Amino acid sequence: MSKFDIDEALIRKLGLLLKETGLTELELEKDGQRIRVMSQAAPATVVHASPVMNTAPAVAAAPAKAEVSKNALTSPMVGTAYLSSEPGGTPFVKVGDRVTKGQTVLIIEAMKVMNPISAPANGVVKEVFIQDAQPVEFGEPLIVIE
Amino acid sequence: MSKFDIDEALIRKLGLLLKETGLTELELEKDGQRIRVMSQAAPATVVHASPVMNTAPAVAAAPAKAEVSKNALTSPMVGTAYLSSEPGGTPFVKVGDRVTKGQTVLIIEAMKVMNPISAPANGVVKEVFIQDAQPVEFGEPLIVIE
Amino acid sequence: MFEKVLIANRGEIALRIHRACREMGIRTVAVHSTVDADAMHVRLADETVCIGPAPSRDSYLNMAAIISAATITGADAIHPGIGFLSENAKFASMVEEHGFTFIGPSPDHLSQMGDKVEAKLTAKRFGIPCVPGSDGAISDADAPRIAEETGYPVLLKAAAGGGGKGMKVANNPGELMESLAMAKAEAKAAFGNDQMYMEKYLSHPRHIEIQILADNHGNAVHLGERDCSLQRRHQKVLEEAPSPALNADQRAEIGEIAVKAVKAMGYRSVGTIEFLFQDGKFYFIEMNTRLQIEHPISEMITGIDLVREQIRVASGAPLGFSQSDITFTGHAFECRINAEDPVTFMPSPGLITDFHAAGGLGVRVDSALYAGYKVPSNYDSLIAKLVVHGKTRNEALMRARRALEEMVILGVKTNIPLHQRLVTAPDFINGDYDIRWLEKFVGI
Amino acid sequence: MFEKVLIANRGEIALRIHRACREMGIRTVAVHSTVDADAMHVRLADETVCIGPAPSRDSYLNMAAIISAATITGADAIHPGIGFLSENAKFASMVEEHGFTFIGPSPDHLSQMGDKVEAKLTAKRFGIPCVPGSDGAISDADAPRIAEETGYPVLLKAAAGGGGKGMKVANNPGELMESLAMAKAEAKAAFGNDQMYMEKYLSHPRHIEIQILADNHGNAVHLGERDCSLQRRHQKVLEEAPSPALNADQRAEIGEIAVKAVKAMGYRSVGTIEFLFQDGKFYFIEMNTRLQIEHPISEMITGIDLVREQIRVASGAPLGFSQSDITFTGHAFECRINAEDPVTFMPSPGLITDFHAAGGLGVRVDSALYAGYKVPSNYDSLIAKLVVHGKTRNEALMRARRALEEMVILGVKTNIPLHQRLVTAPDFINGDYDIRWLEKFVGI
Repeated sequence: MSKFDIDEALIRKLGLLLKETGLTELELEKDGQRIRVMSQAAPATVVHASPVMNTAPAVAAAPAKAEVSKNALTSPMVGTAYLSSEPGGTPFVKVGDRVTKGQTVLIIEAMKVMNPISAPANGVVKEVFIQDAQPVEFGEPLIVIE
Repeated sequence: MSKFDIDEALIRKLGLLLKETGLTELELEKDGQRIRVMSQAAPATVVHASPVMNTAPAVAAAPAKAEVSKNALTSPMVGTAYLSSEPGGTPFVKVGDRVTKGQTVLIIEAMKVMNPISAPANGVVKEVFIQDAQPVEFGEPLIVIE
Repeated sequence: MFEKVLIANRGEIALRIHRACREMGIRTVAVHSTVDADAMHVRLADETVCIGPAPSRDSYLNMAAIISAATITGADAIHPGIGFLSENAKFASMVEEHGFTFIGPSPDHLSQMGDKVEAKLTAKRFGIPCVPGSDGAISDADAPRIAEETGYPVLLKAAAGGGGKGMKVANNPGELMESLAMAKAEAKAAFGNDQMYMEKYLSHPRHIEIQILADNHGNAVHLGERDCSLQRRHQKVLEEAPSPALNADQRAEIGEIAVKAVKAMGYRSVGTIEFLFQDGKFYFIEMNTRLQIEHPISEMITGIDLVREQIRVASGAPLGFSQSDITFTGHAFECRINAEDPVTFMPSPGLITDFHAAGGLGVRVDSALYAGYKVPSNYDSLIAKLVVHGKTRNEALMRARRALEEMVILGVKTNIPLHQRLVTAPDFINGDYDIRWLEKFVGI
Repeated sequence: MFEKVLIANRGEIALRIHRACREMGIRTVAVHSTVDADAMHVRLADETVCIGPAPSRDSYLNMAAIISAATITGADAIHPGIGFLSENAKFASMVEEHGFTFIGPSPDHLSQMGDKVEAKLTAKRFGIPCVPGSDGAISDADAPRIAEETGYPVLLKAAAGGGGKGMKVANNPGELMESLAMAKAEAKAAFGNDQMYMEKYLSHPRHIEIQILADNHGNAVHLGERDCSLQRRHQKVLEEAPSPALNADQRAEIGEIAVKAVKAMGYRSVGTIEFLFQDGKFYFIEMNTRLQIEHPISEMITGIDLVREQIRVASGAPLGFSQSDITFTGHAFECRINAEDPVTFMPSPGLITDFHAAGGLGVRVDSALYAGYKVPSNYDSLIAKLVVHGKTRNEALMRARRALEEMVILGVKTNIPLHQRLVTAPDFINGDYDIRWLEKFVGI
């Protein structure tokens, strides 16, 4: 079994490159060899005063939300989301449905007004993040249409 | 399955490389072997709360002092340093003088007691940092004997 | 008492309200714009709702979003804070129509005092002293008599005026007709209308305001005055209580007038009646029908938690004390710390790399800052209030100096250096300043 | 008044003294060990002198170094702070011999109260109630009579004793002789000496202390009591003022006794007389002839700046107020925040990566911490005092809870979680605790 023969000069060069470019991570791979260097550049290490300690769940939830929201249709307003036009009715859409642009996919009630939310484009419903009659905030991911 | 045979020397070398380059993570892979080292370089990037703003001169002075003190004889006590045994007298030593171990090179007055400070080794006086009758604090560089 | 209060605001005042709720055992709902997701009041609240994007009109001024947030979280009451919707009668009505309590005055009082003309008429009706002058346009023939009644110097103002055009001062009867003619000519040229009106000219007034607090049961008290004369472009910078220009008799007299008016109006909640004060006389400017940024200095000298009381009276509770229970102890200053250049006053939003609040005896910091927080560019630049209290004005002033030395805010520029200059300025030390002093001092 | 004061201490108390000096217009000299070069009080002081290496004996206990530092900086007076040399009569004498003012009592009072036996005799002589008992060793024959005079239950203690050996409680006459015999046997075995003495046994006392303040002109006042019963291994953890166990009459009575004694002794400066308090009676423990860590809670309820007054009287100024000028307003708590594991109580020195002090109305933080500061392992673990004041005990308690939620100290472990448990513990909420309560509560 061959030993690692490390190329110190290369690592030093990568270190300098990181510093120079402000990058925080760099990975190279070639012929079964791989080298990865990281540097926690300043901004990332600024310590956040964290009354966060007391609201850990709220904060922990945030990144997850950010992740799922990438391609999601997000709520344009605060309110209560409904998946069907009446309690217990057939949902406007469900996962797997093909939808056309402009088609109502759910309703958000705000200020006692029902606001239809329509599909921004043709596509297939990949995911529905919310339950019927669930309160939603501004920017909250609702469904994914691809 | 073969056991890990860890290459301690390599790890040590990588550790030093991290320190030197300021990197925080380093990963190498070759022929199915992979090694990754990390270092939370944190302390260097911690932001210092700085009532320092108001005492900027005091703080700025510190590093300079640290610099000169490398080979210096430092004050073992708080007090007033005298370069000669009486006001206006001949200084115990001056730059360029050859001194022998144990020879009095200056006096520090503390609590109305004159404390002779002697040369720790034979050598030549390279520098005298203080003025006659100057107050000195603990650890303050006095003279350099080389 | 309320179980859950929605705080329809941001920044230090949202945190201030959160703290009061917390101490009363009331759960809090923070609503916030997208850029405020990491704000201190959001981090500390029991529940949070994002109500819109960064621009205020789409979030903190978005009435529908705020009402919806109250609905989905099941809040009992909405505290509007300061600014934004706090003096919006329509919002207050909407809040009440949706079955929530608006923590503030009735919508009627909001609109009454929100209209400058009606506010002045109301003030007059309820015995609050106003700037004397003509009640409308004057003729050349009437001018001398009205000026005599008003008292010289008088200010001649174009009815259609603005920006100082068609505005002249007459210091005595000899100057009156010439000044009037000049002002009319200017007004004619500028606005095509030479109608003029007249009011007393105040050359060196102080800004003095009376804090009042009233419940739904006809009880009202005042908490003395605040001197807010240090202003730049109508923005208050450093306030103190009590005013170095008032004595106890003047305080009691104007306080009594304020309380009587508030009772007669049937006003409830906290409020402030603002006056210009010159040569021992008060002249009504306006009434602020909400909490004020500088409320802490009144709290410091009276020991009364104004936000707690505001919430209490909104819940229908009667005031727990009367005027005779209120004693004034010591002296307080508030330094408004803004994220701005201390010389050019240009706003300086950005990442707070370091925040260290002053501490110790008699020092209070109201701030939603923390190291790592990003001051958004979307809202106003007030980032901290440094409030000090001492047994005497001098003690408080010395305390302000040492606290300013301890305060560290890095990453953005702040006006701390301006405050440090102010607390060592001889005129300020002597309490010898009026509303024009600060602009002269900073040379802007 | 002094021009320049040398602060012979470190940490939050050095900062506390610096603040008082600053507000009095007095220049400060910070002396520090090598590891404290970056400490807050050093950063803020007008002048700094490094007096030695990290170990206290070579720096903060190094009398010669401190006197020399005062000499080279030309200080007028030395404030010894708390701990270190603050109760050292030799140091106080030395300070005075070198022509500086010692900001504290006379050396005589320091030695008098520093000697446990003499302190108790002095207390007795000046009418301060002590734990009753035999004045020396007892015989079997005398025991019943002395026990009767002392009042059951009584504690039998080996004269040569320590560590609980040779110590027995007798609850009534029937138990006395048997307990005495057992205690003697134990004492004989443990110390080779069976001499016994007797004192009243207190099964559930509170620790209550009276803050006094006296000048050089025969004036003295008390600032009421502090309840410091929450202790673990004799270390106070959370204090409050006033005590929930005392009424106004008891306060006035013990206060008057303390003031009378202090006047009779000719004592000057601040000081604290510590008592055990049980079943409505006070029993002298000791007198602390210095400032105390928990002094802020007395400041909060009286509005008196104790450090300022201490410096004033040391300069020879007379007290500016008398007992009748002192009024007690509201309630205060102090949470001592230590760098230690909240469960095991193991010290936790290290780098503070984040520090965010609680703020707002009624909250005071005394702390020398800042983000980036390294808590050295050489000194004690107290890193912050969170002090809250409210109009009622309940208001202050609610405030303590919300302030503890806001307090952020990262990088080291702290006992904040313990304080959070304490302020929600039913016994504590009810004020129902004695000096043994906390150790039971934490199970140690």
